[in-house]
Amino acid sequence: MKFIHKYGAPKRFYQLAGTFIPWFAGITAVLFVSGLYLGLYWAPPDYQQGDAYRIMFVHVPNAWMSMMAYVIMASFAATGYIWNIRLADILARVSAPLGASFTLTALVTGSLWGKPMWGTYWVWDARLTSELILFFLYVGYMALQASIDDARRAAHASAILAIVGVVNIPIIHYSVYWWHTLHQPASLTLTNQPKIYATMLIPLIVMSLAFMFFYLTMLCVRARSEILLRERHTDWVRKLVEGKP
Amino acid sequence: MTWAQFLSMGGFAFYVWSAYGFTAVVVVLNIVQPLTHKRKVWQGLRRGLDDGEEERHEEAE
Amino acid sequence: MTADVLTAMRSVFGRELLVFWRRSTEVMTALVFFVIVTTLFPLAIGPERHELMLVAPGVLWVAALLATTLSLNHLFASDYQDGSLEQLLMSPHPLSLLVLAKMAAHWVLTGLPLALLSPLLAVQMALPAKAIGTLVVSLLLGTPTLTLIGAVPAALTLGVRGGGVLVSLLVLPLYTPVLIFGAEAVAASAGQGFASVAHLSLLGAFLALALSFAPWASSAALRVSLD
Amino acid sequence: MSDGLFAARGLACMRGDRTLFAGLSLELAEGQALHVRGPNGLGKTTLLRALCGLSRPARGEVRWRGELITDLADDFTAEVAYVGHLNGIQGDLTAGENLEVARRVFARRTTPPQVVSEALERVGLRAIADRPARYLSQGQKRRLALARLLVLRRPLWILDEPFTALDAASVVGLSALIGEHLAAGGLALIVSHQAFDIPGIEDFELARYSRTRK
Repeated sequence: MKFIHKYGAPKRFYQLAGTFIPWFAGITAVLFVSGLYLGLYWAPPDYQQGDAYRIMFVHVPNAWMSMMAYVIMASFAATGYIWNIRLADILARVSAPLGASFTLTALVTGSLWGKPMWGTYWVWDARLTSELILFFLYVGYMALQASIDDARRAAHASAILAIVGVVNIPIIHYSVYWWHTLHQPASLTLTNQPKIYATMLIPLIVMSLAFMFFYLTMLCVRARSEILLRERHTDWVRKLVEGKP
Repeated sequence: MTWAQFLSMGGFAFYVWSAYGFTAVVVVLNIVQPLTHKRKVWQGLRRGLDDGEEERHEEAE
Repeated sequence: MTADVLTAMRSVFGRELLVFWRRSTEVMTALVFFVIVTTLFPLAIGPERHELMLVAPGVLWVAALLATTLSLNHLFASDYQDGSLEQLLMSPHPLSLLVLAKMAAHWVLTGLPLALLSPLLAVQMALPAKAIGTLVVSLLLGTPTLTLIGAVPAALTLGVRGGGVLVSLLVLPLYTPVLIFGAEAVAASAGQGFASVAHLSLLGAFLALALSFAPWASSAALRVSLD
Repeated sequence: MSDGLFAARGLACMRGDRTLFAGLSLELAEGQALHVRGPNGLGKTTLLRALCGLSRPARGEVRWRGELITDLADDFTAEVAYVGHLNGIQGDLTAGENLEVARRVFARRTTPPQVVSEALERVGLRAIADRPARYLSQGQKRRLALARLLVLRRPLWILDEPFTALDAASVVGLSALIGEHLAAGGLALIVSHQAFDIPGIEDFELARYSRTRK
């Protein structure tokens, strides 16, 4: 039996997510506060970059999350498309704006980190370039979703785009890396950032967990309103709406 | 470590704080926007959002 | 059974060429676009040969890529409007093979002429003679991949508002690996005579991957668009 | 009566987030035809497209000779001839070329070439066989689309508004054509707002399964 039963899933997810959101939100808040304290105050300055390296604690988690969110989005989209499960379509659709925000933050914090290190805001560094292309993939996904009225066709069409996209991500990633080494083989790049000491690893992990829980929380919040919209013709939604004045 | 020292971030105050500031803005936006959207959805449902959509379907066979 | 599929594919290929030939003005637009875009650059950068030479590989490849993107909607759009695409879905033969035949016809009418025309424009862009051979080979290897990859967004955006611009938004990120190694191959052989065989073999690898993936993906996309 | 050659059970289709109809079942055996009736907006076209496998129903199953059409895939489409709102005619090809393509691409068994001229003859388009299809009138284009039925020779005909743009004589001609098809053991599902008379055709009221709140 598929673990997500196609018809009952949206309603059960709505209720389940409803109970978990406060907990997730709480954990996110705690992680963020401790992550900021550890990253900005507790961790010692780097001998090479001084305090500028602290940008790493927001840049790296966002870069990871931008990649992870795309893979999660693509797998929800594929599940929704192949087994025709509406809940998966909804989770894929709401994951996109979050992933795009992570990518945008990674780009901006990356260039802000680049300035003190190389003197310019934008360096065609391999990681930033593939991050930028990932951002275009997100924008393409959301544009396709927005331009198709029929919810099911929009979900399935963008699912195919996400699957094609997720296949292309490693190819784009390595092409950009090889392209980069062809042109600037020797220079310091963001890829080989300063050696990570234990004191740096701890804030990095805490901040990464914080962003993961943040993603989880907001995914549930966005999914719940999307479920209400998509299931507005069902009885349980109608009862819900009439119930609450 | 005085407050001023902390703020100066070893001279990189502008870069560090704008990086964290931008991240904060994106995080807050990603909290506020879904919540306002949620309220709009509830208002729409209460007003019977689907009536509009029903007419639109009548013509498209 | 396979004989039927081959005849079906051959006749889809033949039909596409016949239809395009009768509408040859549309075919020419991609070629003329390629020529115009490449001629813009000397006007913008200036006529100095050594400057043009530096940008020539990139300009020629970007122009070829944009020309292909522009012509992507020739693949399905008119068949979608008159209903023959719907009939194609109702054919007893595997859709991905029929779509592959359509893509081959599209390449013969856009990718191939681009590659054959590129030497003229290479001369105009002061590309060293020794690199022109690599340019043609890289385009011959690269443009089929562009058509194959481009067929998926073209199928996804059928009948969608703003479909034309949307296709290029969806397709250009997917084109970056082909662009990188296509332009690199030409630049390598134009420059210090690096062996561009590495880049060309990568283009070949991309083509093989696209051949194995794109027909399935675009027929799935067609089924979704006509659902 | 044999268990229906072509059957649908518990079929439900949606448009956007709204369920058009649900729990729909129907059966067709050799020589039988159904006239799907119901006001606009109930999803008649959606039903026909779901039955011929063009669109995926939200729930339910469609079976041909007892097997699911999703499993049969191409083997099922080889048995169905679908005429939708669009004629499926390429304007740049002549009437004859359009049917020739249909013969080669869509007919699975190698059907003999003269089938094309016979089909053109039957729908009265023989005289303009080599005129580009874009110059044909709407009625002629519709007849050309119906001529494809003769070229494809498929047992199950699914026709969505086949009589549109046809003059009275052509309506009679097409009805006879369908009658012959049924007599030869074929099956047909027809949606049409125009009056036509085909012996033995039964009505199928879609309204019975409709879920759209009026």
